[in-house]
Amino acid sequence: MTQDDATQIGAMDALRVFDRGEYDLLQPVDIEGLRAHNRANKSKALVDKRMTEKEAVSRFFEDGQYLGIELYGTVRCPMSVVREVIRQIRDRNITNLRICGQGCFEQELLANTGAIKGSDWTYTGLEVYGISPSWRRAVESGAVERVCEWSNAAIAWRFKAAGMGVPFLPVQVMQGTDTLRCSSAMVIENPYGAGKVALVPALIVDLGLIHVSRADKYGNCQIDGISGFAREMSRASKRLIVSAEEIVDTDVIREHPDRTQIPYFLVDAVVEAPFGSHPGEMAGAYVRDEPHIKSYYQDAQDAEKAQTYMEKWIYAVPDHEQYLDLVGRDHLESLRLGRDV
Amino acid sequence: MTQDDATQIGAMDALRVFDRGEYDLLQPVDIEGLRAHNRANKSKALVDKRMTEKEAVSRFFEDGQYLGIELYGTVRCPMSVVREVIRQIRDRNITNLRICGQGCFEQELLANTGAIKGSDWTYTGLEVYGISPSWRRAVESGAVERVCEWSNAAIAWRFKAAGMGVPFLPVQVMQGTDTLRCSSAMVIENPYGAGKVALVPALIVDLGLIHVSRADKYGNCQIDGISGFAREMSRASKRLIVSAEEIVDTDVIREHPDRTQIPYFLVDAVVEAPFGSHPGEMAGAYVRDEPHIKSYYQDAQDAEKAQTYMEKWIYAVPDHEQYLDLVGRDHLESLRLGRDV
Amino acid sequence: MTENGYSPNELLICVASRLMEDGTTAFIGTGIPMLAASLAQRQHAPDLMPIFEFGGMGARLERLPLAVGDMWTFHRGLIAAGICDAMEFAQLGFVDYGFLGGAQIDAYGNLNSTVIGEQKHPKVRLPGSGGANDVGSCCWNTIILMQHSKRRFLEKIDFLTTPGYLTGPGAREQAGLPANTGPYRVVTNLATLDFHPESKRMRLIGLNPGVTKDQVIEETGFELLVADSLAQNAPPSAEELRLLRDEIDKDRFYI
Amino acid sequence: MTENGYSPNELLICVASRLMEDGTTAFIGTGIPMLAASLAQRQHAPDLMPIFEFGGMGARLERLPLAVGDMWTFHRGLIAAGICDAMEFAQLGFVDYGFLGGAQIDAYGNLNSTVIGEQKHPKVRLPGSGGANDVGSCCWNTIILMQHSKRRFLEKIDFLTTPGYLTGPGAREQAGLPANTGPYRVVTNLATLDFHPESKRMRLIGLNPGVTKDQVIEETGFELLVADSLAQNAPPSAEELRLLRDEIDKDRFYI
Repeated sequence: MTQDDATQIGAMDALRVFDRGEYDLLQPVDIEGLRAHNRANKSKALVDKRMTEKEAVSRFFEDGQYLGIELYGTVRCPMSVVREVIRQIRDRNITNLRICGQGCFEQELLANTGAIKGSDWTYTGLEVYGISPSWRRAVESGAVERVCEWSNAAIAWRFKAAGMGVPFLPVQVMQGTDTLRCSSAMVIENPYGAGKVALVPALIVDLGLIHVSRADKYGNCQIDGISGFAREMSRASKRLIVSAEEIVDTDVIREHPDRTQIPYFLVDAVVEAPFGSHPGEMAGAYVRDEPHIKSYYQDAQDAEKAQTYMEKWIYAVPDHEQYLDLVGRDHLESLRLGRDV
Repeated sequence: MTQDDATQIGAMDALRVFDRGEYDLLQPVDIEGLRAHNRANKSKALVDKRMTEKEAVSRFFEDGQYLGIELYGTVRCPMSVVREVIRQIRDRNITNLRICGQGCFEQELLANTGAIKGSDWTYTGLEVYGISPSWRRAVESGAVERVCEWSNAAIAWRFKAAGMGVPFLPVQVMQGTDTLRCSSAMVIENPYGAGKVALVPALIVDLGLIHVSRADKYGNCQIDGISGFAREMSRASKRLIVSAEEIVDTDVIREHPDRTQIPYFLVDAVVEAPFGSHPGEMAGAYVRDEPHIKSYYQDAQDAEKAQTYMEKWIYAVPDHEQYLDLVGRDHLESLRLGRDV
Repeated sequence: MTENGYSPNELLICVASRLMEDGTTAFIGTGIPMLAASLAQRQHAPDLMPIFEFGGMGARLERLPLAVGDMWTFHRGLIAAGICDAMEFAQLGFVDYGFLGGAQIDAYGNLNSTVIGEQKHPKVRLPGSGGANDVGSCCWNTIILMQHSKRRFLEKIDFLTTPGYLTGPGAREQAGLPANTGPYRVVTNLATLDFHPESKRMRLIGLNPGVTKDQVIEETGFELLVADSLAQNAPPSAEELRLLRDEIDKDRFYI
Repeated sequence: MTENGYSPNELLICVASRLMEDGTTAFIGTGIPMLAASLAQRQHAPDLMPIFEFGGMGARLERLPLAVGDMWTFHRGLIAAGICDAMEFAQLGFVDYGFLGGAQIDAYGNLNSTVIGEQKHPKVRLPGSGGANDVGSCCWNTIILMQHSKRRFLEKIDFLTTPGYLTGPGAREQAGLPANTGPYRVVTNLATLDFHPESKRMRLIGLNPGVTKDQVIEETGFELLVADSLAQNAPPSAEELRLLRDEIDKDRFYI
């Protein structure tokens, strides 16, 4: 491409579309709707949003929703809120959810409910332990009726698009593959140069769940360590429940406003959840509970045993406090990081 | 738009273009070229990149370049590097530069050189003091031959596009205005919903200049306070000179990797420049030198007096150390922030 | 200072300040909006959330910023991010109000801050859009602050930098701008104005102390709609003046 | 452990580790690449810069991560950002190497990690692309780690998750992928392979200790090119084994 070619924008009246994923969107891209929703429902006043997992999930979780859960089930994941969601799926007879399949342990537990009917899938597995057994059963049996394929980056950029308030982002990935064919991405001519570029549609989440290091009562959040896709998904969520290891005074936020990753006006509920990521880890706070995770993985090879886990660790436990009791306070303390890390 | 409309991606073979800015790009959008440049020229090894302003500018500044300077001339701006650029414009007889016109005091000084031939303009002014007098003269006289119009956000998103490695970003701004007509943005049909969406082209900078709070010798940078457009422009720069108030040991970076805003592999030169933003301010460190700025503004109403300023504060001063001597060490100390701020 | 004991700028700041609601977000630009926001925080709107385009949000405006990126724009703020963050929050519909100025305005609230004369051969080159086009495109309501004169309130502006209602009802949406956005008020040294809900043309709704309707019409270069009843804008109160002079702009940058 | 005093995984880790160059960036996924990178940092490549897809970059791999987002992926790292940052650096051409695995591979290095059978009616649902498609699309060179068997090295894979050279020379560029990228090496429990510069088909270039050319051909389900001379991969050294067993994977997650 010469400089002349590149600096001339020819008199096109259309941009060619070269390729197009064959799958329909699992969730509509309605940016005007998102703007209107944010205007009507997200207060810019400083409102105390502290509540329990039960109250937050009762208020903001509904049948028919598209869910997003950050990060991975074993790493800074809002597990105490996920467990409450699972209890309410049963108690409220919820049957028709869609979800973004960038997940791990938390998605495995959700698969056991049978309520997931569609997934924008990128990776659902148990990392070192391999394939996610309950998801595998749910998909192979047809219980999950629609599965669209994406890459990890594509899903993150889809959140990013929604969080920027735009209907899509151009990307360099997915072209030429069945991953694109089984998605709703497209490939168009590059309007500002040679070649082609792929577009991925914005992904707006009906209910987002994020676990953070600390938050104030209004929902201003700080995250220690990697931010995963928290920034992007928080901005892409019509409703957002944040759980935090610790609730801090707003002065802590105002002392270092450059560390706020999620500002209060994005947040609908703030749940105080120490060890909220258990059995996963929390950077700067505690390591993952490896025996717990490993034991689940062994159980989950058998559908019935997976349900036994669900019964013991979720359904039979009314709230996070009692979950922590069940895990054992001494055991939890043993997971805390020393000062040297 | 009904859900049915939104989830169906019809069998289009093209996306309509509704509107198109009439101005050619000042800088080509060549993402493949940027990738190739980064591969060939940006080392991923840990290389000591410390050097003086003079050495950095000698090595990486060339005639014909497109420049980008962060943030505003009175706020965290690499003024010591800008002054060296101005000296070398004169010494090396540089005559043909293009620049992104999101600036203030630093751009005003550059306008006095007569070397700026093109500008992607969004705001060039002196804030509370109003219109930028030397820029005004340079544009009204035709010395700046090409001026394209953009909004502040559009320019920032153009950096962001380049910094993401994509040729454009969709945006909600500029539509319906002469700002769009005098740009190279375009308006296309929304491929994932109703309505239209504007596209702004990536803006790749030949040489970027950024001032940061602290950096290690390899170029890992931390910025206190707002990040302006440092993240975006650092990733969009083919060559990047960073100046820092302070050079710190890499252990300081490794202690809090979540505070690194610019990683080392983006950086070509690291210049230690205490009070590097003078006469502008530096968050957490010192306030702006209001009498200095005000006095320049009064002088600059007259082209000759503007040159007198240039002579005294730039051309006659060989380096940043001697500039600081000229400003006066006691005076500089008086600008430092107290502990209470 | 006029014979009334306050300057026209002081009145403009007070009228703008009273439009700022507690618990709302507002894009604040350099100058009068900063003073108005600081005054509002000290009076009726302690939780007015100022958003500055380079990334500072939710600051306590205890000291007057001199630039939209300076350290007082995020002093004791709730988030100090970057320009993209601020502008993307606006695209997401999180910014209630935006304050704008300009060299020229037309009956639909379209603004020129780019150039007098032709863009390619300017008579006067102005500072340019800056964040104005963004604020005017994405905020739910924009409030325009202007000096009121025939030279500035024009039938046709030289350059359309920032969208008002463009050519009238539906034109913003037709151009691709977000729905239900646009100019909300114009505050001048003479009067306050809104936009007629149907025609989207500027309409006089309130007069500053001592100003007559005819004076406003005289200083407006296009046919001005006039509301059936006109409000009378109160002069600055003693407390407003004290705050402005003794606390907010002690160094007299603006007042 | 085999009769040789080391396990096939230990050999695979060592061969992969030796491909990791000092002062380069490499996307590291869960499992063997983590051990190989940790080994490389302790041996010949102290400044190997691991990039983990959820945002950790430049970590000192003193402890073994168990997930691509866990705290050891940014322990004493140079930047701990987010997934978009990591992936955008790859789009910008800053990532030299990427390590990939998969359930199936074809002669052009295309990988399947999505499904055995049809995507809509899977026989076995696999974990999916994850970051694999991104790494395979944007890194300059990908290195594929696989168990070598006829069931995995196929003429036609069930699903093309991650692009290798697609249908052959020029196909990546034609599809819109970045130029001059693609698979660089395949490292298996039997051999090392590259891709012929013209045909872009997989080619045997090195044999693991005790493995014959015929054995590799036998375990490959497509017609395999064979280089004129074949390298012999060295077995793990005593020091490599000591580091792996006593320091890197003390808890025996992988070896």
